[in-house]
Amino acid sequence: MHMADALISPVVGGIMWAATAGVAAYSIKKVQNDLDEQKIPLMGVMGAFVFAVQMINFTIPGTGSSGHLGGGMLLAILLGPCAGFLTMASILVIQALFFADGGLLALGCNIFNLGFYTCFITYPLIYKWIMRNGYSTRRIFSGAILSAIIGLQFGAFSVVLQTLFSGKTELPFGTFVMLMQPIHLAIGVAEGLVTAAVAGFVWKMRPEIIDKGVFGKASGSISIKKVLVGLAVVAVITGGIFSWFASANPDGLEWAMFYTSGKEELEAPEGIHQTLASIQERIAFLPDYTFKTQEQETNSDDTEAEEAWPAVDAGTSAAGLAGGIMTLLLAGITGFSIHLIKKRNKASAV
Amino acid sequence: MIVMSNIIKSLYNIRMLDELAEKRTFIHNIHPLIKVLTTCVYLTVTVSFDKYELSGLLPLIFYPVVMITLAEIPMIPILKRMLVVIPLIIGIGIFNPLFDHKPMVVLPWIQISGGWISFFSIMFKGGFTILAALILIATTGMTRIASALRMIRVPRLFVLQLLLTYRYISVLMEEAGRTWNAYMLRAPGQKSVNPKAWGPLAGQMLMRTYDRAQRVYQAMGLRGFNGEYNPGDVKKVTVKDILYFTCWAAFFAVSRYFNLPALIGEVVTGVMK
Amino acid sequence: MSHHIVDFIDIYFTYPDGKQAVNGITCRINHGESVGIVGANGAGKSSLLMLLTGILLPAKGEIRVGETPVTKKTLSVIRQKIGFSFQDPDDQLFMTTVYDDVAFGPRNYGIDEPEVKKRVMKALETVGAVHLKDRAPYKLSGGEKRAAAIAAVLSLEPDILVMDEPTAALDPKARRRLMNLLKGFLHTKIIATHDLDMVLEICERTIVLKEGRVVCDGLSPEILNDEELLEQCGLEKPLALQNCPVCGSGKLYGSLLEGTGK
Amino acid sequence: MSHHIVDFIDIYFTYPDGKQAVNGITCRINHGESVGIVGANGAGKSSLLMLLTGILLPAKGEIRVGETPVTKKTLSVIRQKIGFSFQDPDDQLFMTTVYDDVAFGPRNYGIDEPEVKKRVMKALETVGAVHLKDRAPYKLSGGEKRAAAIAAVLSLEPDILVMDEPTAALDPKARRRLMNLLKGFLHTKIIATHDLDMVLEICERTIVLKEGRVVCDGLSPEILNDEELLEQCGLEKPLALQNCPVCGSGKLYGSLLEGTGK
Ligand SMILES: Nc1ncnc2c1ncn2[C@@H]1O[C@H](COP(=O)(O)OP(=O)(O)OP(=O)(O)O)[C@@H](O)[C@H]1O
Ligand SMILES: Nc1ncnc2c1ncn2[C@@H]1O[C@H](COP(=O)(O)OP(=O)(O)OP(=O)(O)O)[C@@H](O)[C@H]1O
Ligand SMILES: [Mg+2]
Ligand SMILES: [Mg+2]
Repeated sequence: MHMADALISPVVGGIMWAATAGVAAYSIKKVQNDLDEQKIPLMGVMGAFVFAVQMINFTIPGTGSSGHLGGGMLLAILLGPCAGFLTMASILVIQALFFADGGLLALGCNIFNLGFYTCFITYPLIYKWIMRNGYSTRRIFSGAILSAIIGLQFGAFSVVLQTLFSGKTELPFGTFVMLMQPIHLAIGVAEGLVTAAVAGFVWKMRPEIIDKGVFGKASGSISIKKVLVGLAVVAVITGGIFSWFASANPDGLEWAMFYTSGKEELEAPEGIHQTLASIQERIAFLPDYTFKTQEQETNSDDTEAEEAWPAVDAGTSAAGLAGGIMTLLLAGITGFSIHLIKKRNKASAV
Repeated sequence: MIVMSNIIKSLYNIRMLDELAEKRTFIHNIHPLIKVLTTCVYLTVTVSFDKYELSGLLPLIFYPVVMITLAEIPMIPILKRMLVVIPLIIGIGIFNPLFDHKPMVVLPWIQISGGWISFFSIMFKGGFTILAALILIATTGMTRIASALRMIRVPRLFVLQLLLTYRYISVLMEEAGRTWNAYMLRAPGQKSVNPKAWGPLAGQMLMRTYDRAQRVYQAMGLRGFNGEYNPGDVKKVTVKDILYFTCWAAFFAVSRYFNLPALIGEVVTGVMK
Repeated sequence: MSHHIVDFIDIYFTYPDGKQAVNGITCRINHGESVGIVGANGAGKSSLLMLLTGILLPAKGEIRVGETPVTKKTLSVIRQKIGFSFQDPDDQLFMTTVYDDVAFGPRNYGIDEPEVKKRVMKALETVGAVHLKDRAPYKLSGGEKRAAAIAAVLSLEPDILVMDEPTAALDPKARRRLMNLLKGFLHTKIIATHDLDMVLEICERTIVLKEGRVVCDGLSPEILNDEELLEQCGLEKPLALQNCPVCGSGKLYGSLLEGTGK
Repeated sequence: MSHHIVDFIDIYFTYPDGKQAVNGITCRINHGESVGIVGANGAGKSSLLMLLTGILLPAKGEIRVGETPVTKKTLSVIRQKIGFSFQDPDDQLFMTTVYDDVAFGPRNYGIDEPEVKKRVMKALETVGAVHLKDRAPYKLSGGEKRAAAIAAVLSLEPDILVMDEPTAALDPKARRRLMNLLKGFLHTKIIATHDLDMVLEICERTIVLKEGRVVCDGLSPEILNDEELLEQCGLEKPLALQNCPVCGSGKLYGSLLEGTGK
């Protein structure tokens, strides 16, 4: 569920970078204050572990398919939320650089989606809550599964929002949600089961690792109140920024579309029970295009709205097409000639 | 049946990029911080194009083309890597032609819906951004990127942890690969790890990893580490680096504000008329 | 029993990063032979064993185990015949108890539980590790881990035993015990190792690798006494054949051989 | 130079899980001595070295390095004197290039960059690894990793070199090179190993551990030739001594000798 650079706008990318940087800064401060320096190699090596284990496929019982470890929840369980978040961040940095998974602009989104919800929402609110009366194999199992699943649902929903606010895709909100959430429910179950199995095993063999959260009590001690307050603040700020952005940007259309189709989704009597059939229906009956023209008319006083609709005229299109082809040709020639020059230089150097 | 596990294959991908970063070309010698900045500007400019602005986007292809050739990066593995990632982008982008039927390009003989235009624009952006990230790492390497991060004041703790993660990925992926092979040798016919072995297999590896982390920490402590990592000397940004950045930035800015292909096209079609 | 002949026919293997690890190896190992594979670090020993067990597949050439070529399709047949122990026992022990780990292989072959139990106990007895059966592999000492890993291989009742550096990190006595165990194993044995003294004792035949090629293939006592050859291949004479540091007596084995007229 | 004397005074250590790894060890190692610490798997060798370097702290007793007792407070002083190389070089090479890794220690001690460079290059030269300086540790072969790990210790310019199983997994030639290197290092050396042949060659003194206690402490040639003692401690005579027909006949030579009628 990595967000790709191509699917986000600079504003959304930037906002999520800022949010991630904020959470990371908080985490670094917390980790530095609370704990001894032993955590650094531990975080590094654990990050590498998650990276490596992500590549092992585990069979999902009864489905014949296989899944792998996501890691956010496991890191939170083993390292505590702050160190877990930072570790997840470095894993994603390396993936973005070496595998082009996600991308550098979308890195903020990805770190947030995969790290924030598990480490700072479901870990303290669900996992810790289930463990409030002490650890047991069963509690660890249910806690790990539940928080992994819910964490991933948050993450998937976040992906939907970030994509839609970026305005690169025409996919209506409702459809997108209907696509993303169930898929990630399945993935979440897989991840939850593997996380639970691993955490359960560690609990059985080396309880002190889970018990102390490796760094003693401090790491788990994020108070729920703080989390909630923090969440509220984040919600208000991002909400504000988004709505500002929505009104100040031609892509505001998408915002409106999101609103309307979102409402429709809620009002639909079949509700969640609508399945693929209804998605198909929507694809057929909600031609986005007419939808948009209506919106545009209502927004006609918005001067910028026009820019979102580049003039369609044969002349410019033809010029664009011809110029485009020439540009690509030119690029090809440039590349080729650099290559030739280099080759010749090398040959003469030898 | 998996013969050589994809774990080891991924490891080669990492190592290949790492080896490319050891080359010594003009591009490799540019200051890492400058390369990081240039990449950021490029990415931002690329994704800032409106979804229907397809032709204006095209000149940006010069960046990857020039970089790949100047830095002598082999095309095949990079393109392979791209093929792995791009389906995810297609998966989302393909909905645009389904939902957006507004006719956009109207020529006497051809008409394309807006959905297809925005689809191709997403594809190009996807290609460009993926290439930019791979080019950055293949010409800079992890260590130098880390030093660039330090220069922009990313906290030491995070940078050191990033480097350690990177370093141990090699060690642990090899271990994971061997464990996977050992599993498969005694479990012929299975495609992936059976639920009963999940916990023990990953858990066992985790605890070994945990113990290793303790040893690594001790090894660091024995050599005087006290939480403050000193990266040694850092290269200074030179005039050449600034020039490099300015040139690219200027090019990106021009591409962003003028639709170069349209201009060229107009000239050409004008001449033809 | 021709079906346990191992045949390497002009094998080449290159790692995806371009490293040519095996460069045209041809050799045949007969049933019941005990073969030591030696060579410097990076000579290609482990790669060769992995090719044999089908963990890697050759770029060129064919490997046959008996009549069966090692290909993707025949892997499960081949692997039932071959027991392979890795260099690092940690990589091989992944279940929660030693018993489960040793039982893992037979269970996967769909053998029924009483028979599994019989096999496991027999394997553990062979390596003298019955007392470890309920311990977690994770908590064992290095030598005990090694024994457990070998038992896990023996419980498969392989016709061919393939081992990668089985004596590394064992204390001298544990090493001796392992060597006695191997002497007692009468099927084909293929052992890659740096422990030339072990090769001298338990393998009648030695194959010397260098840069992915067979440099020499012959009787162990002869090869391991050929100082020049060993020197070229990053090796040295087994310690037992070197000058005695106490009495300083020289190349004894050679002179003894000459003395006996061999 | 009394400040490089290492003194263990009645040391006890118990792991958190209750395992008593060191049970009252007393001994003194003088400046410039070269000491081999041997014993079966689990005898407590590694634990003892970790106590010396302050990775573990004793439950009872005192360790002194020169005048300074090893305590939490004195750790940074102690560690500047001691260079410790781990059994697994992968644990120790944590930077992304060999150069940075070797420079890691000196940089932490706040030494300025030109001096760091001098030290690093000198250390790399000593182990013959200058050509590796820009390589990534993961790309090195086992022997090269070991050399780099040792350089990382040498660049600290320690007065006392402490090594845990330095020859494991090296090929015979690389092992020989390492041994030559160690012979050339003139400060105090403390080496825990199963490689008794190495002890015989480079350590004048041997300490035999068994179950966390010193069983024997004396001159290497004497101890390593005492079959009974070694047998008790899970060891056996160094291979070089085993088959020497002058100092005692081994199996191989035994039969040969019989054949020649001697
Ligand atoms: N996974 C791998 N990817 C790329 N190259 C590899 C890989 N494994 C081994 N090699 C290279 O292939 C060559 C042969 O390696 P191999 O492991 O077979 O050597 P070996 O004889 O077993 O050495 P050692 O005695 O150190 O175990 C070496 O040069 C090594 O660097
Ligand atoms: N982390 C640990 N927790 C509990 N027990 C341990 C731990 N490390 C070692 N032990 C136990 O302490 C004893 C001494 O271990 P130590 O590692 O010192 O042995 P050693 O002499 O170095 O053995 P080897 O030759 O296998 O390296 C062993 O019985 C071992 O099982
Ligand atoms: Mg090997
Ligand atoms: Mg030890």
